[in-house]
This record gives sequence, structure tokens and C-alpha cells, in this order.
Amino acid sequence: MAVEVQYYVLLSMALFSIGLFGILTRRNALLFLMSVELMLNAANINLIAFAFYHGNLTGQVFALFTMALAAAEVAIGLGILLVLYRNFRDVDVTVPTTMRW
Amino acid sequence: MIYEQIAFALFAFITLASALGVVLLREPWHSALMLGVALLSIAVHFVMQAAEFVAMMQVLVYVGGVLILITFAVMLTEREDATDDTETNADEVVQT
Amino acid sequence: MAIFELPGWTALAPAVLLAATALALFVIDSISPTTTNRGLLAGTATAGSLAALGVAVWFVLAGVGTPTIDGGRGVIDVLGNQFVVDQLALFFMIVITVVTALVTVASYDYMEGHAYQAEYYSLVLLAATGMATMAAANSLVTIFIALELSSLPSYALVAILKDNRGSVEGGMKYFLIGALSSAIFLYGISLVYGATGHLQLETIADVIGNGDANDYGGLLGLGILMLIGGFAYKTASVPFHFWAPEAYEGAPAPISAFLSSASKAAGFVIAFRVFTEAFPVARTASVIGVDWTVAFIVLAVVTMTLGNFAAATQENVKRMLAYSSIGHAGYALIGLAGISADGGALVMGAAMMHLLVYGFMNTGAFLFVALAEYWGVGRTFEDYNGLARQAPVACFALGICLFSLAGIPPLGGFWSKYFLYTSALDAGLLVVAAALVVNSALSLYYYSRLIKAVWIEDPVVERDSLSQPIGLYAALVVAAVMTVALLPMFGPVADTAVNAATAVLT
Amino acid sequence: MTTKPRLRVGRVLLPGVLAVGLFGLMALIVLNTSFGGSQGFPESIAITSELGYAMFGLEELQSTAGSIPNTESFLAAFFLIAVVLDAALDGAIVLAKREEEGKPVVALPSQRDDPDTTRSATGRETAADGGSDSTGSVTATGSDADSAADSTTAGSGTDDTGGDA
Repeated sequence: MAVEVQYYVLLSMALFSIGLFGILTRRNALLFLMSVELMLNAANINLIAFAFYHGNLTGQVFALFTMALAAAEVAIGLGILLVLYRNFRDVDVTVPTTMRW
Repeated sequence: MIYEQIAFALFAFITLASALGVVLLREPWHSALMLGVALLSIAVHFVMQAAEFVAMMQVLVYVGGVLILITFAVMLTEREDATDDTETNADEVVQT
Repeated sequence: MAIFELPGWTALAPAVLLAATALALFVIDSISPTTTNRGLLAGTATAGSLAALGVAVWFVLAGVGTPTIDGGRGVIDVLGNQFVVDQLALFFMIVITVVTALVTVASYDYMEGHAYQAEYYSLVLLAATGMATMAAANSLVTIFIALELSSLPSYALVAILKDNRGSVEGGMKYFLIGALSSAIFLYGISLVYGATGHLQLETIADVIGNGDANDYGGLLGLGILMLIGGFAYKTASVPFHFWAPEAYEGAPAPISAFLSSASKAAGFVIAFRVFTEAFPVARTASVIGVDWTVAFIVLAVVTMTLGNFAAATQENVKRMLAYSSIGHAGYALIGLAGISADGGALVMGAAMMHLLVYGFMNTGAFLFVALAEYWGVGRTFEDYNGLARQAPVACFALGICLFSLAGIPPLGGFWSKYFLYTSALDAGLLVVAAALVVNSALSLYYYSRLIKAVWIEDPVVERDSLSQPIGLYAALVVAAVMTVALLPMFGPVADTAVNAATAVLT
Repeated sequence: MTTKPRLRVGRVLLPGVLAVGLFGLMALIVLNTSFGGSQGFPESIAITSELGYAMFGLEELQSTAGSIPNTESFLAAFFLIAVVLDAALDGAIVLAKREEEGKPVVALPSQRDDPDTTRSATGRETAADGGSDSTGSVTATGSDADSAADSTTAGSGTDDTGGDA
């Protein structure tokens, strides 16, 4: 028999926590972006595992849409990052402090 | 089938280890590489859950598209010297 | 009422019109990429949003979404129930399109000389499309994608002044918090899917209702908690509020108006729809063991208090308005806090009314800031001193908007807050009602401070006479006039809101 | 890139504890949930084609005998995501394009004397902390020297705030 679903959920939760940890600790905006990708992938693991568990394909199709959205988000994010780099010469999220955080 | 459990454990370990690598490695470039490993091993999990098509898309879209884009941005925004990170880190430690 | 019967998908016409206008702007942009014909671009954008507004109003009057027993045409499902057009959707589509029209008119002057005219307007309309589809989305899939559709152009819009460090910084923070919260929201969706096996709101409610989800109470609760996080981001309420001051302050002022009015309303409509349709209070409480309205009571009180106290300490006008917009999100959250009580529909209707009135008065206030930025007078309260001497009309309009925001009778803001207050009392939310009163009193302090600066104080530096940009003036005056003109219509409109709330609650 | 991988430690204790705590909490919830066995998908059905039917809402094509039940139609989401990708394209173009004198340019930049010729830049710069005169205030965070070096080397390539050309 296949691996039970709760192990996949545990795996995805661990991945989610790691992504959150990365967001809390890293100051490089690129690393922030990568950590968000990890969290999105954690959600995808959940969706796929639950699709298998419930025996319907809703989760799988939604995971496909999630990938497209993640790609779109990264495109916009990198655009903002480039503008940020041009203005501040850095992609450190703590450097821009023209306003209070 | 014990093989499936072994495969799951192995790839779960790879996924988590490379995810930790993403958040812990100092160089953004290394992190991007580890992200690629993590994404590929997640694709293996997808295959084990009967989602072959999604796994394929994971490889094509994520690894082939998003990761390349991120790597590109890493190269574009790279700081000239890598010692800076250490310096500011030390600075931070002193402050806190 | 209509002579001929339209096909079902046309019920989404407001959103489709907005998207079509955005695409038309793409075409204009690709035909002449360097066009400086601001009139054409702003005119197209405004015409598109006004057309969408007209269609939405027409649908309401024609009875789309009104239950058939009341002589209406019933709720219309589109594309396999992924979208639903009911009174709630149409009400918020009206709010969104009104704000979009005001913002595009104001941008005619504000974006003068800017390099990305066509892109700017198409991004505004794409974001508006996303918000309008959020109003109609009826499945967690479409909700999530529509949320992204409204977010992605907003990130670009906030950072569109690429040489301005404040704008870029605001855009970055908006994007980072947005990416984080959309990841959390998606994880919440995946957990809800895990607990119920569905993503379509009614089927989720069915699964919860017939007890199939009883084993997964923990997962469902965690998922709902994460969904609340996503809504909090979109509505700029605690705990994901801290992007708001930065993004609103850094963004071009019309965009601040757009985000703080339309985007917030769109966030509330999905919150209303998801929590009333997918997670019926009583059934969900028996599965997860907690009544989720408690979370909203806490969030409402904390959000309004934090927003108003932070606003009271600001020196920067735009930032003050940003914090006050967080405070108003707290008022609107009362609508979700009171759902479980008997008068739940009244509370939710009152919150919808408040969002409608807020759409006008808050847009007006931010557009005055846009006007000040256009003049280049500076950003703090002192910089605004004595503006009324040069621009009495604009300052009068500002006065109306601010007094309405503060809730001074007999303006629109007073009635919607009063309505909220009485319905919250009826629903037994004493703490929330008390917090509403205290915060309104506090907000009067900082709003009147701005009015005093503009009307009473002497200017710190002598200014030349100020220009009167026609677009900004028109949008500002219309916003103020509508804040007043809502008064005679308040009763019927409020009835519509309460009917819409009743329809989704039952 | 030639440096060997190094781990970052320090300054991560509190977030680390937080993340582990969050994981513990979520794991507790999962371990207390009793999952049954997975239903899985019937062997005889091509999942990829079912995915396609679901994505385009072709319900009559979804294989009837022993089909995969309860899959929703994603046609609406499909339309919507087309618009999303449009928006992403538009936004990315706006942000990544470079401009000089208020006009987008494609070539590598040349020197610029007055950065404030665009209307969008003037009038607002006053309050935005030092405006566009480049790296001055940024580098106050303790890395003056190397940022300055950075901007002289990289400045010729990507700078468009113009101050350090």
C-alpha cells in the first residue's frame, strides 16, 4: 500500500515552516522570493496528496493553476526587484527606509 | 510495498534538506541551486501520488522557467564582494 | 423588465467590460507606443469603467440576483457555478467601478508627463477586473486567481514611479507581504480542500453540513485561520496590515485611493462570501469547536483601535489617511463579527453600506492628497496650511469627505456608522459598538486637524496661485457630491445592501 | 560563485524556534486527525486526459464508466488566468523597462545630467528622502566603501537614477 496521506501533509507542513523561517531570517529579497516558492510548493504537495486521498482531480488541476500563478508572481516580483536594485543598489529588504517600517 | 515507503522517506529527506539549504546557505546562488533540487524532489512526490502530468509541469514550469528567472535575477543583482554580508551580519550581532 | 433574455454569461458583463477596456488600452499602446494623448487613454479607461458601472446598476434595477419570488430574475450561475452573480456581487461591482472611474479621471492630470500612460491605465483596469471578479467568484479556485489578478497589477502600480524611492519601497513591501500572504492563503485553501475534498463554496458547505468533515476539524480550523490571514491582507486589517501605511504613502496618490477603497471593498466581498456560504457558523462551529466570529470580533476591535491611534500620531497627511483606512477596515469587519446573531444580515448590510460610502469619501480624501502632490506643496500637515485661500473649492470638498469619514451628522459617513452601531448593538456586540464610538471620537481629532490646517492656519510659506487641474478637480468634487447625494438615497440603497446580505446568509 | 557553500547562523534563533513551534503545532493537529486510506484513482483511466477535460469544463467527455467523480470544472479559472498572465506581462514590462528623460529606452544608458526632468520625478522627490541623488543616504548602513565601489563599477551598466554617472 502507498504511503499514507498524513506523511505527505507532515512533509508539506515542514516545508511550509521552513519557508516561513526563511522569510523571517533572510534580508535578501531574492531569498524571500525563494522562500515563498517553497511555501507555495508546500501547498501544492498538500493539494496533490489530498487529490489522491479524496479520489477527485480538483486538487491536481488547481495545483497546475498555482504553478502558473507562481510564475506570474515571480515575474512581477523580479520586476520590482530590478527597480529596487536600480534605486538602492541592493536587494536587501532592510535597506530602503525612506519611510518607517 | 516497502519500496514506496523507502522512496518516500528518501525523497522527503532530500526535499527537507534542500529546503533547509535554501534558507540557510549564505550565497543566493547556492540557495537557487538548492531550490532547484527541492523542486525536482517535490516532482518525485507528485509522481508517487499519481500526478504524473503535474510532476512534468513542475519540472518544466518551475525548474525550467521560474528557477531560471530567479537565477537570472541573482546574477543581475549580485553584490560585487561577498564579504559585505558578513560585515553587516557582524554589525547586526553587535547591535542586538 | 428586459425585453429580451440575455445569455447567462452576460451577467458577468461588468467584469468583462473592464477586461475588454484593458485589452483595448493594450491595442492603443501597441499601435502608438509613445502616445502622449492623455485624453484618449484616460477617456477610454473612464468610459470603460463607467460602462461597467452602468451595466451593474442596470442589472440591479432589472432585478438580477433578486430572488424570483420577489419578482427578480434570481441568482445567476456562470460557468459551472464558478462565478455567481447575485446582489452582493453587483453591489460591490458598483463600488469598485465607481472608484475606478474616479481614479482614472483623476489620473488624467496626475500622470501628466509620465512615461507609462497606457500601461498605467491598463494595469488599473486589470486590477479592477480582478476586483470585480472577486465580487462574483464562488469557488476557492476563482477567488484565489481573482485575488492574484487584483494584486499583481497593484504591485506594479504602487512601484510605477520608478525614480521615486518612496514608491519603489512601498511597492517592494506591498509585494513581499502580498506574496507571503498569498502563500498562506493558498495553504489555507489546500487544508480546506483536504478537510472537505471540494473547493466550490456550496459543496464545501454541504460537506460540512452533512458531517463528512467531522473527522478533520483541526485541519479545517487551521485552514480557516489561514484564510482569515489572506483576507486580512487584502483588507489591510490586523495582522497583515503593516504593508498599508508604506504602500499607500509611497504609491501615487490616485493609486492609494484605488487600493484603499476598491481593493479593500473587494477583500471584504470575498470574506463575506466565503464565510457566509462555505462556512455556515453553527455547523462549522460544531466541527472545529470554535465559533469563527470570535476571531472577527477580536480582529475588528484591534484593527480599528490600532488604525485610529496610529493615525492620531502622524505628521504626514497621506500616512494619516493610510492608518485611518486601516481603522475603517476595522469598522467594516464588524459586518463579519455579528453574523451569528439574529440581526446578522443587518450588521453585514451596514458594513456593506459603510464600504460604499467609504468608497466615495476616502477616494475624495486621497484625491485631495493627489492634488497636493500635483501642486507640489509637500506632505505634512504644516505644508497644507492655508490651502483654502488658493483653492477653496477643493478644500471644501476635502472638508466634506473628512467630516464624513469622521462621522459628523448629517453626512453619509455618519449614517453608515450609526447604522453599524445600532445593528451591532442589536446583535449584542456591546464591546465592538463601544469601540466603534470611542474610535470615531478619536478619529474626529485627527481629521479636524487636517481641516484646521487647510482652512484656519496661515500658510508657512507664501505660495503662488495654484493651478486647477480639471481631471483631479472633477473627480474630487464628484466624490464629495456623491458623499452628500447618497443621503436622500440612503434608505433604498441600505435596503438593497441588507437584502443582499440576507440572501447570502440564508 | 567560486566560494564554497557556507551556512548562515546567528540571528536565527528566535525565528527558528518560532518555525519549529509552528510545525509542532500543525503536526499535532495532523497526528490527531484520523485519516482513512487513500481512495486513489481507478487504474483504467488516463488521468492526464481527465485533467484536460476538467480544465476545459468538458463534462460530457469525462469518461463515464468508472470515472473520477466530483472533479470541478475549471473553465472559469482558465479564462481568468489568461487575464492574470496578461497582467503579469504588462506589469513586468512596465517595471523592467528602463527610461531616460521620461522616455523608455532600449540601449544601454548614457550619462544623464539632470535626473529630474520628468514630471513624475519632480514635486514628489522633495519628501522622499533625498530624492534621486543616488546612493548617498543608502550606504549609511555601514558599508560606505564597498557600496561606492559597487556603484562605480555597476553604475555604468544599470544606473538610471543618474546621480553617480
